Amino acid sequence: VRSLRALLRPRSVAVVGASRRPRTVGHEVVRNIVAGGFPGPVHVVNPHASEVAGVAASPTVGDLPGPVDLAVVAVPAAAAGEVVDDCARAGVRAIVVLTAGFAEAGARGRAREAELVARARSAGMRIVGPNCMGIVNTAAGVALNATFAVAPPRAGRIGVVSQSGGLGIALLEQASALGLGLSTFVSTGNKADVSGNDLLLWAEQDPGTDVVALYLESFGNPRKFSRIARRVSRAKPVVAVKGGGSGAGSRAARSHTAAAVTSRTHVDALFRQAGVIAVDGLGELLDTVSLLAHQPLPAGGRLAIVGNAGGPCVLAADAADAAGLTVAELTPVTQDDLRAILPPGAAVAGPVDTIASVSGPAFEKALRAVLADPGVDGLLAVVAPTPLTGPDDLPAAIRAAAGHTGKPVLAVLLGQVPRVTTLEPTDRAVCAYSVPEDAVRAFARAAGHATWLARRV
Amino acid sequence: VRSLRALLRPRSVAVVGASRRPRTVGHEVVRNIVAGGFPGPVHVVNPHASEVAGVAASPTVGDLPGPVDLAVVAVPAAAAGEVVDDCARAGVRAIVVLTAGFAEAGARGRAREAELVARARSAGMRIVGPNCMGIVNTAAGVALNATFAVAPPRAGRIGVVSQSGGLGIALLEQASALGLGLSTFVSTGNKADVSGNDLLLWAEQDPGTDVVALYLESFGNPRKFSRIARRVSRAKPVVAVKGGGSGAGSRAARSHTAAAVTSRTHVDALFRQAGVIAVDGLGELLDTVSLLAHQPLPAGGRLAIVGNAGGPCVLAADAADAAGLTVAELTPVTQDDLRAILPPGAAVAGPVDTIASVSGPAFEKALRAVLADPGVDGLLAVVAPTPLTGPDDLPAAIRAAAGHTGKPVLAVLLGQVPRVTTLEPTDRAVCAYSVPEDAVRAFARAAGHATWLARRV
Amino acid sequence: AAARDLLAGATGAALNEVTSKRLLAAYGIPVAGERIARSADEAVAAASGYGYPVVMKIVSADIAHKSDLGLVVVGVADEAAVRATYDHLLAAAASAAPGATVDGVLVAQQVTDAVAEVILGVSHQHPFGPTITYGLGGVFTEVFKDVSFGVPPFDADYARSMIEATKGVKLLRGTRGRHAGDIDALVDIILRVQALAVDLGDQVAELDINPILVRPAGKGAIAVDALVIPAKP
Amino acid sequence: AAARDLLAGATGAALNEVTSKRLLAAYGIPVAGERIARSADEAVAAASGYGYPVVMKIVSADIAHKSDLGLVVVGVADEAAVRATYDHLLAAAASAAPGATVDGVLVAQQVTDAVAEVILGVSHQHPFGPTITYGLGGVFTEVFKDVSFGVPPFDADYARSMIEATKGVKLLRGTRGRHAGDIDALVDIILRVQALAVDLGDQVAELDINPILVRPAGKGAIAVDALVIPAKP
Ligand SMILES: CC(C)(COP(=O)(O)OP(=O)(O)OC[C@H]1O[C@@H](n2cnc3c(N)ncnc32)[C@H](O)[C@@H]1OP(=O)(O)O)[C@@H](O)C(=O)NCCC(=O)NCCS
Ligand SMILES: CC(C)(COP(=O)(O)OP(=O)(O)OC[C@H]1O[C@@H](n2cnc3c(N)ncnc32)[C@H](O)[C@@H]1OP(=O)(O)O)[C@@H](O)C(=O)NCCC(=O)NCCS
Ligand SMILES: [Ca+2]
Ligand SMILES: [Ca+2]
Repeated sequence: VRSLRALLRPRSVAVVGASRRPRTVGHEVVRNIVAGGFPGPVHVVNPHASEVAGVAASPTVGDLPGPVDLAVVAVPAAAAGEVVDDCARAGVRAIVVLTAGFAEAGARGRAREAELVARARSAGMRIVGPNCMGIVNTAAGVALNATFAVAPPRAGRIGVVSQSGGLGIALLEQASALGLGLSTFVSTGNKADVSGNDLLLWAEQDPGTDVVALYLESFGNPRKFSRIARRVSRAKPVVAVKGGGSGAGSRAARSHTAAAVTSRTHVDALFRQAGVIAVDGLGELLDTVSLLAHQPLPAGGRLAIVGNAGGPCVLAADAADAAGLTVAELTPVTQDDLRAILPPGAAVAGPVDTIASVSGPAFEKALRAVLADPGVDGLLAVVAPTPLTGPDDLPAAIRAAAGHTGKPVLAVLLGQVPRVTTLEPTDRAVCAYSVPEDAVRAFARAAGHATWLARRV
Repeated sequence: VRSLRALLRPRSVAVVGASRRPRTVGHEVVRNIVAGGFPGPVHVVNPHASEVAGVAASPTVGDLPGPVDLAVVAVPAAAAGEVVDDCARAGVRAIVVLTAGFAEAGARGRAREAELVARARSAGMRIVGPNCMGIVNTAAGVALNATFAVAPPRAGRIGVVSQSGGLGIALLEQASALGLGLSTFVSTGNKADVSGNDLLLWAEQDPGTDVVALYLESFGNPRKFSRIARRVSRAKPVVAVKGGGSGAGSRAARSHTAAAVTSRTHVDALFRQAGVIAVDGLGELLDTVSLLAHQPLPAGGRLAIVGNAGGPCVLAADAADAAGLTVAELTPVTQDDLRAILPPGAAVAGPVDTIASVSGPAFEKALRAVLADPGVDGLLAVVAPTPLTGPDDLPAAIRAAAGHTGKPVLAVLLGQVPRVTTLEPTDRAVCAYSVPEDAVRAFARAAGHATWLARRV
Repeated sequence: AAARDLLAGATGAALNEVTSKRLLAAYGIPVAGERIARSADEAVAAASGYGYPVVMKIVSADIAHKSDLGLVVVGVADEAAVRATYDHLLAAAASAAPGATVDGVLVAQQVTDAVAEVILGVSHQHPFGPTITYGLGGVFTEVFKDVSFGVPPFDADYARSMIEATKGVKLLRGTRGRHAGDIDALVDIILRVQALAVDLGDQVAELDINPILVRPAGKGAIAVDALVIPAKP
Repeated sequence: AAARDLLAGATGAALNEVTSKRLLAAYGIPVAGERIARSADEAVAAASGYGYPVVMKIVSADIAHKSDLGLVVVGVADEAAVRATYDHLLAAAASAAPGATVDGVLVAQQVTDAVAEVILGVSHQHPFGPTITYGLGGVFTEVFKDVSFGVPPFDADYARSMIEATKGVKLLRGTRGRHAGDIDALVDIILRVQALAVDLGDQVAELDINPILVRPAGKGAIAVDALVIPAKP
């Protein structure tokens, strides 16, 4: 982990192969590093340019004016080996290789990759990639966006590790679009040196990371992964979407990275053993990671459902049932409280239907009463927008009620455009989903993880 | 069906019980009717007001200046019976009762509801509701939004029928937020008179409706539903999300409408027999209905996947496998074509990975080649935003390729905020999803329906 | 009409196995043959009607645990064996239970090539009316609830989709080392059960055919046991 | 060490049933007892060691289809029955297959209260190393692929979750009219199989225990048949 410091907390960065042409990998990385506000020196290496994207260029790494912790390499594959040697001589401490054309591209590429790693190892440099899309660390004082992604990352508490660059882009873009914040992001590409395991260990000790999102297409050493993931899972939830599970999927995985085929069932077993939360797709990954990043784990699977409209509560209850959760039935005391709080016509037993004419303050009181019920492990508040309440009355009530409990609170705002976002820009925010089933499924994942943790204590 | 004309294509409308107070049901309905641009006369009945929301008010229905096709009733429950009589005397032809407090509220309400229906029937008036949120018809020349929903509906080709008012709101809001257009919307409430069956028959003959979205919590007469739904399904796909399937869900359904409990397995059987496309939640309903409204049905389940990034294609292939689809393997001819079109390093066999450096024109050519392959029933184009192409280069290529085929085309735009939307504001638009699994699942529903149809011919 | 007579003639709460099977037969549902023989000749006649092998067992209300006492013999393979077994069973019964009244020897058709056992049921659930339940026999239905439903009226395609909707359909499809079952025959039986359910309507409160033995493709399927509960008049 | 000797002594491609079960026993996995008796006394000694009832069958390489010839008797209930059956089997073999060499009579422990049959396997798949496969026996594993996996090292909780991860766990949980199975005993066996797999590592190419009979809760579970394929040296 110490050896990853130069990679994830560099004091200076150089982009080698920074092209003068916009819309190229090397050019956009420079722009992102500068636009991201990296506080240390940023250098550029390009033998044919004096300046790239406003940054002064040197012809070789050896010509750079100051010491370089991290070199981001975007030269053609044939030139990469020599660049690594240059870096070694110049005292560079870590390298990210964006260039493709290595192990994923046949025997010749494999040889080239092996050589690359050998050269870096002999100089004590760690390598991320090759065939990757870069790294991000949003930590205060680091502010490094060494990727060629389009969307700027938001700071937050989710650590992302993706073997696929394309999926990395998708995650960065979605997180940014949904307003979810990341702590670190690493596209591991061919994992010639730095692997998912290394990054799990980094996440474990990184105070800025609360939850890890993982996309893997292959395992180098499954037993080692299992051991490490199990340890990290006890400290911080690890959520993984595994690619290449189907025949067709692994055909695809094989052709685009150098991943060995691993059977879905084995991987499922491995994840389950290690306490890794395995999800079925990108949407569920986002839903689950958001929840885990912002809300506490529930003590169990009894989910209370409260809403201002009956039908959506029915759908939430159905989804809870399908996900193996229990829809909390409230104690007689809580039901009495609710009857006193809510307008006549409200249903107070199972899913609580406050009916649409409920006021914001009554909604908040009802949520608090439900959260105080000892039979409730978590709360799902479902809001259908109606003209009877102001647009923020009920969301505000949810935010307020969530501030007074140690139990997780989730919102469904029907009519919300993003699939999941947060009700406020704080670390401990309520996650708001656009449809009940997504919220319920995320809660079920959290409850399942809590059970796994409880068993291990 | 003819008897529903006054309801769904009225020439004049009156709101009875239109309150002067904003943020009340009666008031907001008036505002929506006016804001929606209803072309005929709009009247208001309120004994205490001369004007409501800019519309002149009369003290009773009998005092209205002109003939009224449709009366929307929002008076307190106790007054509703008398209002219905007034309507009958004044020659009103159809009524929507928004008021709650009928069969869903115990024995007394049941009696009140029976009386309401008896009075309307004896005068030959159809009733929607009570305990509903109104009706919409976006057809040119009708432009009626007689609901108290917050979001204005967009015109389109999806007919919505919802037994739950809250779910109706959710659907209206989501459709409007996602830019999906509706033809008609009816909240059936307690279904005292007009039922889901009636509205299926309406949708069948309505030239403006291409697909029906259904939310049911109970069946009056399952056999009749089955017969009608089967007939309608042959002409237009019917997509249903059934509420109250779980124990907890039906507890909720019972308390908020007057729905009889019906067991999930029976309902599943009924839907399957009738060719109704049963989906698992609100999200899947939106995903599926969008696809069916905008794209043709596939001839089978062989889905081709083409993307500019490997990882997301792997996830799409996994999702296809899980949904029982076949990821199309392309013929050698198509593969040769693709090799000629795409940059070196592209994968051309199963899921096609064009790699990120593909140009817009090459992407379009590749999509066209894949669509021309006889082993392909539909196409999923997956786009991860990268700086290497302009933001609209690949979406534009997808739109263009979709214009030259009779096969359905779906897009996944990773980083898109809405879960599903359309790539252009036309009836025959490509639907774009934010994550691969949602798109794949929608395609699987469409393919399943095509199989059902083929068997019946 | 014959079917209605069978129902009308019901004395107890349920029709016995024999009458229940006659009800099924009235709707063309194949049922396993069985006959009580009171002589070796009668036993041979019955057996050659069904085809070999057959099952033979002592009929006696006085003797329990017939299998344990060796009073049930399966796989009786030819005429000579039927005769020998007939004599053997009477002798064995006499020695095992000297005082027992013996009513004869039951000769029953033996299905030796069943690929799977399935069950079909008819029940009534408001508001759906008569409903056909299909599932694989034994633990599949009892423990795993791997069943599917049909609400009449439905067609042959739907009857087939009922079979395909259960996970157990894999057992009927055949795999390495396993024959595929006669799904067509099963579809036909489901449709006949539907006809029975619709025809007799509320007169039949419940019908349970358990099991139906599904033989290899082309060889049919056959109901082995059935129970009919008529509705209270 | 004993286990390694058993493996080293393997002459053919696979260890035979008896040696395979001795390998299991070396890891404390309960195996069903069986012994070849060459006299009625030996048969009685074996049977009373296992507890009644027992299964008895002729041991002869020359006779096929022993069941059909009545040369397998199940449910032999007490000492007298063991003696009678021993004599009967020898006589029956002599009359059914006059020239056959008879090596004795196998006496095997009979589990009469099995709630379910399960199987456990060990295989090697790159890059995962030895992997434990668990599933219910018969069609559940073969046709429905209702199995779960464990990649060592795992703990008792995980072994339990392997059982719970299969749909078939419902059979072990007990329902109306069905006993719950001894899941604790099964967890213990899974852990012992893991120990075996890790301990013998690549020396065992494949191990199949099929079936393990799971008895009611508190009564244990017992391996009835096993097959070990040693790795090629
Ligand atoms: C790395 C890569 C982008 C280079 O692209 P290219 O067009 O072949 O490279 P170029 O020859 O234009 O070189 C890039 C720049 O580096 C410069 N350069 C070349 N060799 C150099 C060297 N040894 N040192 C420094 N700069 C060098 C070039 O002059 C050029 O800059 P310019 O455009 O201003 O002249 C390409 O090889 C590649 O790997 N693409 C795929 C990237 C990818 O998708 N990665 C995985 C994502 S998941
Ligand atoms: C219909 C409902 C909104 C009425 O609300 P209310 O506050 O009890 O009704 P009010 O007494 O304020 O009457 C409403 C208006 O109708 C007027 N009104 C009363 N009786 C009337 C009559 N016979 N004719 C015409 N107008 C009448 C009132 O004067 C009032 O207008 P004002 O506010 O300008 O004075 C209420 O009874 C109800 O059913 N709410 C639930 C609605 C709902 O959620 N439906 C299902 C959605 S899924
Ligand atoms: Ca409602
Ligand atoms: Ca990639």
